[in-house]
Amino acid sequence: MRRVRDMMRSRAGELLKDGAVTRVLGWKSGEFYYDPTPSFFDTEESLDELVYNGFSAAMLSKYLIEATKKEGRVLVFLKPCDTYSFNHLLKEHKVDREKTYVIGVGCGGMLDIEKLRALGVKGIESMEELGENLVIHTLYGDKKFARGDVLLEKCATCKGLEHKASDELAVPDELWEWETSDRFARVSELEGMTSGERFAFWRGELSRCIRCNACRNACPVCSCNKCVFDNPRSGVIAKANADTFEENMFHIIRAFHVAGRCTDCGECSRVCPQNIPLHLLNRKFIKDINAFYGEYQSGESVDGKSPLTEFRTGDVEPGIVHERGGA
Amino acid sequence: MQKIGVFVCWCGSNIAATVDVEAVAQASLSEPGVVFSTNYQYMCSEGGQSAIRNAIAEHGLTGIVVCACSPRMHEATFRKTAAVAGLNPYMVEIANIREQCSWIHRDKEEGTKKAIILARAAVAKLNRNVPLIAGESQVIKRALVIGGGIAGIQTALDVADAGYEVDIVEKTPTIGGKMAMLDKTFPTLDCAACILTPKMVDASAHEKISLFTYSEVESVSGFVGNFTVNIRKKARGVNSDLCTGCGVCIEKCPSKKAKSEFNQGLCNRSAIYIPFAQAIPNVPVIDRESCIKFQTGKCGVCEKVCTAKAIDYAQEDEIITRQYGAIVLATGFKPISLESYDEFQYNQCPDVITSLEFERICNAAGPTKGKVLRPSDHEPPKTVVFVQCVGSRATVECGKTYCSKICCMYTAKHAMLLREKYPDTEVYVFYIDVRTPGKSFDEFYRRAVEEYGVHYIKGMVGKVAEEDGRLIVQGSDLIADKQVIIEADMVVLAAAIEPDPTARSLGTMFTASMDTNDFFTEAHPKLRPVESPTAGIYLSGLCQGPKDIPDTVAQAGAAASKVIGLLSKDKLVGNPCVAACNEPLCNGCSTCELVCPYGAITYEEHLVVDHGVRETRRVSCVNEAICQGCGACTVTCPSGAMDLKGFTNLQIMAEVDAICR
Amino acid sequence: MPINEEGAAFKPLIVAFCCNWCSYAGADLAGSSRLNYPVNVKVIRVPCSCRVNPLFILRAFQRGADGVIMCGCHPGDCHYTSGNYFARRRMALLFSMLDYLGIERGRTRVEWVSAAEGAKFANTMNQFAETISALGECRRLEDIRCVESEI
Amino acid sequence: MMLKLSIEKMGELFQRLAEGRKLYLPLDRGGQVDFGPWTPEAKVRLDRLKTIKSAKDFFFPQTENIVSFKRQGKDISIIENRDAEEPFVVFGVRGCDARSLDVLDRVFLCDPVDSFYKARRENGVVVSMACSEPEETCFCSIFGIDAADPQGDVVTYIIGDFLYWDERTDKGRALTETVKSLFSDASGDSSLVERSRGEIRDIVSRLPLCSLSLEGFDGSALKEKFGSPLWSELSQACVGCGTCTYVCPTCQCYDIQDFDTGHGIRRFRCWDSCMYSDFTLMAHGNPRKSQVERFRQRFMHKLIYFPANNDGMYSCVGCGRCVAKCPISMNITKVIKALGVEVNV
Repeated sequence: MRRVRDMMRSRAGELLKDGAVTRVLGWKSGEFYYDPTPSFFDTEESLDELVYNGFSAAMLSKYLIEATKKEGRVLVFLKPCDTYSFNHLLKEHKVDREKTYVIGVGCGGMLDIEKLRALGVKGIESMEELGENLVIHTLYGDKKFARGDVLLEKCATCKGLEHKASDELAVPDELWEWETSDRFARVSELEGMTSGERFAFWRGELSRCIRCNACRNACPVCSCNKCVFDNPRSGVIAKANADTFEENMFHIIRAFHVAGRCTDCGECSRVCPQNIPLHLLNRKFIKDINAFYGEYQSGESVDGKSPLTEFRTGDVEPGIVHERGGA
Repeated sequence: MQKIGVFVCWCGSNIAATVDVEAVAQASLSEPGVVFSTNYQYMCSEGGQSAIRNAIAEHGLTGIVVCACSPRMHEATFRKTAAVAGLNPYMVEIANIREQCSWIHRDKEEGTKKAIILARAAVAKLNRNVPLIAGESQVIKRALVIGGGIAGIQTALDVADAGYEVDIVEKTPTIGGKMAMLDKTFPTLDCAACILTPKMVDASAHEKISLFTYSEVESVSGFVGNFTVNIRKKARGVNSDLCTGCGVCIEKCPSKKAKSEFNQGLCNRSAIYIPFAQAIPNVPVIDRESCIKFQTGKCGVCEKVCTAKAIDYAQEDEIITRQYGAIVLATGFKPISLESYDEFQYNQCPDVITSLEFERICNAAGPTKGKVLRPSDHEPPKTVVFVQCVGSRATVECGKTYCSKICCMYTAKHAMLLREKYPDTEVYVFYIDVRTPGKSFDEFYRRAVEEYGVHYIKGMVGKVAEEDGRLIVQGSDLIADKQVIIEADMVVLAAAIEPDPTARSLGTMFTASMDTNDFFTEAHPKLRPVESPTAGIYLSGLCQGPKDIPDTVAQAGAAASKVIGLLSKDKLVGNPCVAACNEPLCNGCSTCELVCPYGAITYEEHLVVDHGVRETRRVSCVNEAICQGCGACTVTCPSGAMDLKGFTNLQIMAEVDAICR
Repeated sequence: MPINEEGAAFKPLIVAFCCNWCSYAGADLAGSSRLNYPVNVKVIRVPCSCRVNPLFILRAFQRGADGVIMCGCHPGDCHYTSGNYFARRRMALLFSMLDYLGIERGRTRVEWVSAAEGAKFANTMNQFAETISALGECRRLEDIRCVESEI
Repeated sequence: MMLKLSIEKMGELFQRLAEGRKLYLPLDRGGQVDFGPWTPEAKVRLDRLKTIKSAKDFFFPQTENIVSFKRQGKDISIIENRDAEEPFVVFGVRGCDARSLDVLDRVFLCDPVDSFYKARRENGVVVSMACSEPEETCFCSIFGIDAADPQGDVVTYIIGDFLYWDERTDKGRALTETVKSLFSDASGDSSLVERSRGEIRDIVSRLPLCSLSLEGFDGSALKEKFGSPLWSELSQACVGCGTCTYVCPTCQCYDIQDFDTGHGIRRFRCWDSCMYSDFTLMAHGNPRKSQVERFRQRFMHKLIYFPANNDGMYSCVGCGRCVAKCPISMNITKVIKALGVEVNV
């Protein structure tokens, strides 16, 4: 990852210098190793603070909506999964491709600080990423983890390391690759439960929701100028956290609004302060779409219709839900 | 706040017997906004209507709820009543307490409860209603017909006869289409040219009809009543105004190696040509691919021999912009390519031909002057095998799933003509079924079998092979349950027909939807068979589905009558219950456009001012003249920017709330 | 038949969204044919099944509906040519999602009812009401603010 | 008087505390730890330093009914349906959260007094707990909070196998009376407790964020800080969610809305976030039209406006929840560093 960072810094410097781009969108180092912040860099000197490590998970694609409204061209660093969201934004005319310069950056899997905390890590002073290991120095002693054990959910079930959009790549040969698991496995598991068990599961998860809107605001697909749930005139404004229907409504409709559009970037779950596995809602839609209408992954390309804006005369009937196994 | 009046109808005893109408009227008085309620024996009668009018005036009502029969029955009636009393007609809601209440529930108490809830829902909705005003648009009194075959010609003639201007755009150098290529027509066996060419002449001579041959539609904009179309007039290389049609250029042209499209490639034509003798207009076209002048720069014979000085090598394509109120698609068909049908040896054996080629061979003006001769050696065939359903009703990938409809009849015609002209020729027909649903069709087919002794074999041909100059046809006879092998001299394949390939791009241009086979779809398969779902676009002839000449002419006339109906109006009054975009909420994401069946949605860069934030951005715009108000866009819109007037999100949710209360 | 606390037979509240051109007309025909179906089935008229927003369906459950059914023209017969095809995809996904969230799958249904199918409309509503009666009150999507109080 | 109890008997203590009142304490909810009502089955997680949300919820709930309206025919009746009068105990409140109540008191108990908050404040007893293992995100010490000796009606320590219980206020003493029989006297262990405090303070002193200086953050710097060009850079990554405000123990903004239940109208108040685009929505929109302005507002309020109006009390207690939870890792400590004195860099 350090090698990728060096490539990023040097290319960004060159492109800024020769005027090919006016701004660079990357990650800036934070207080701790694990908290880089998305940031714009407009001088070569400022690039010293450009970081790229196992905690550069925050996706940059969505920032391009505002960034490309301004003058000049933006250099953006996109991890493979971020390129899906980039394509989706292009498809919906949210981002001006002409004003972007995309460097696809190699990814060694992003790490989950919450998983580390759950494993008892506290008082972090510094970290080192050493190949497939992560060493953490804390106030309460050093700890070592295998990278594969502390990957973000979205990375453990990675869709693949191919960039779906880029002007050039910064992918060194020696990047750590990892074994991924089936991204639909957990969805299948839930499908195998009884209706009552599923209800209990989701009630448990969704009742933790604090309606902070982080999932929505981080989502590259939820890019409405004004969300229906924020609009007093929509008739469904939902600010209250009534620990009952509201969260169901919000999350079902949010998932439905991004159905067929969701790039499965996993940001919703990553940013959820309550660790609600929101991606399982979106993946359910993706899984159903694949089963009902043929394989489709939003963001793989800019062209073509999405499953909910097209149809076939022989499509499955909604009654298919009743024909499925289980209860 | 609305001032609502609720009017409960007894419908004689139809409602009053199972619903306590007085109770419904009383209960609705406590609903928000309701200031008046009453009940009456027959609300739709003059007495009832005048009661409504009086109440509107007396109580200053802003909206009315009529609790009566289905809105499908009398919504229009009560809207008119309201309008007469000065109320906007869309401030009327109907609570269906007859079909959906009194007629299905026997218990009066239950029925009354339900009627009260239905009234409540209607009031809840009405509280969210706003007056709607239907838009008007001008109608340009000219029609465009795309395609100059029999369908296009007939539609154009009918529209022109009604007094409206019509333009025909035809991509080939002449009008006439496929019918001009036919020899005789079933079931009457009259000569195709004899019945078609007078119509072609009529069309060209009609003062209201302008022909644009060798022309194609380039682009279109606008909407019903007001389309703007760019037509590309391809360069003929001949000045139509000067050409006298003498034909000397054609005669003298030294390049005579191009295949004649009109004769299905069975003979050659010159580089400067007219497709056939009766072509209209009788103005030649230079085929630049085979013209020596265009290919090498030398020659120029035609220019030299033309006394009218009509040859113009420098002529360029010309774009003509015209406006139309209505557009008729009459793009026709073509036989499918038989390239992937190796079993019939179509590409390999010259004596395996298509039915359309056979038409040309039979035709007195055709390549053989009407003598039926084998293409390979110009000998008359002694045994001819016809194969039906080649590519029709297919289960294999390369074929068409539908029945091409005309093949059974023309094959019977071919067989009959052959036996008549050459009684010693043996004629076999392989068929899956013989389909003869048409006036005098079955009689015609039976004559072929019974009087002309054509051998009909139920079964398909598995293979055709050439052996010593003869064609060995292997097929199955399903009735005899055996394999048959026929040594034939000629095999005629009834190739399936498919929409002309240019239809696809036109369909996209006009947002005229197509089915999976690229036939244009109708606005309604039963009730609106000659209209496209896109308003102002009509369908004529084979582009909508396989049909024979009488059906085509009938549909052409039907399309013409729809066009005339439209053009006879000075203004179009729209349906005000259409989609509308709330620009500050719109994301410009395009999903609404993708689901609109009518192409009513476009995108424009607008300055959007939202609470003091000014931004110029891409937003969705609904053309109210095109929108039909289905609401598909409203649900696909994630931000709720798109809403449907008359059935807004808030109105429907108010109904839901009222029902579930 | 399930009995509620007051000892009265449970009568499920069913909201039916019907398209104006086919299903609403089918419901009218059921009426003119004097075919019975439960009184607690309430129809909301929409121009086309593609006008039915998932928000409406969730709202109905929020406000105490026990079952929601959407009826439209048969596929291929849509007045607007393709509206019901879009609706079919939306509802297939939405209903599957509700099932996934543990909402009893019997509570949602789509039925294509033509204007000629009055009997089918009535039968469908009778069957649906039976299914919902067996499931009992819908508790899993209700909003306690709406259901458990007098206010 | 210091009391102690074997931690094995904590269950009995909770049982006793929950008699006749609600007992809220950190519970495991699907792997996440948040304050929740105690039940015999509840999985108590006193080991977790930070709950996701703070103890603020019990004094200023996320959603709270204010009044209801019911319409019958054309008549409207107004119905009071407040539920702020129930007695409760919050157990396991850390020093930062305990201090946050002082901040909220400043807002809600000044004139005009918020009667809902006041009732909850009067009915609630805070049992705080010293932090044994502070985390790198903690910076309470810069606000003068002692993680080793938190405020509260009762202060507790877990040292070894014992829970030490130290009543501090009348409310605390009254609560102690109801559970006293479970405890034994621990006056003799005061040196043990003091040593534990020393250990905690030692760790706190080594925490990276505890060296931050608040110098320059006061009312006199209002114009200078407000006009700083750094705000746009700091806010550029902000996604405008409400995570920081909703996990914050001192954020106190709320909205009042009406909800039509179908039977009537419920007027409720619910938390709102100054980070939201629809915050303080008026006829002409949100007065702060851009995310820069919203972002600036939040931190100016915490670090400048609030202390300027409240005798120097900052409306941040350094709990570090926002540091841990911000989706893009932008937080108040980065703001303090950027806008504060050199020593922070």
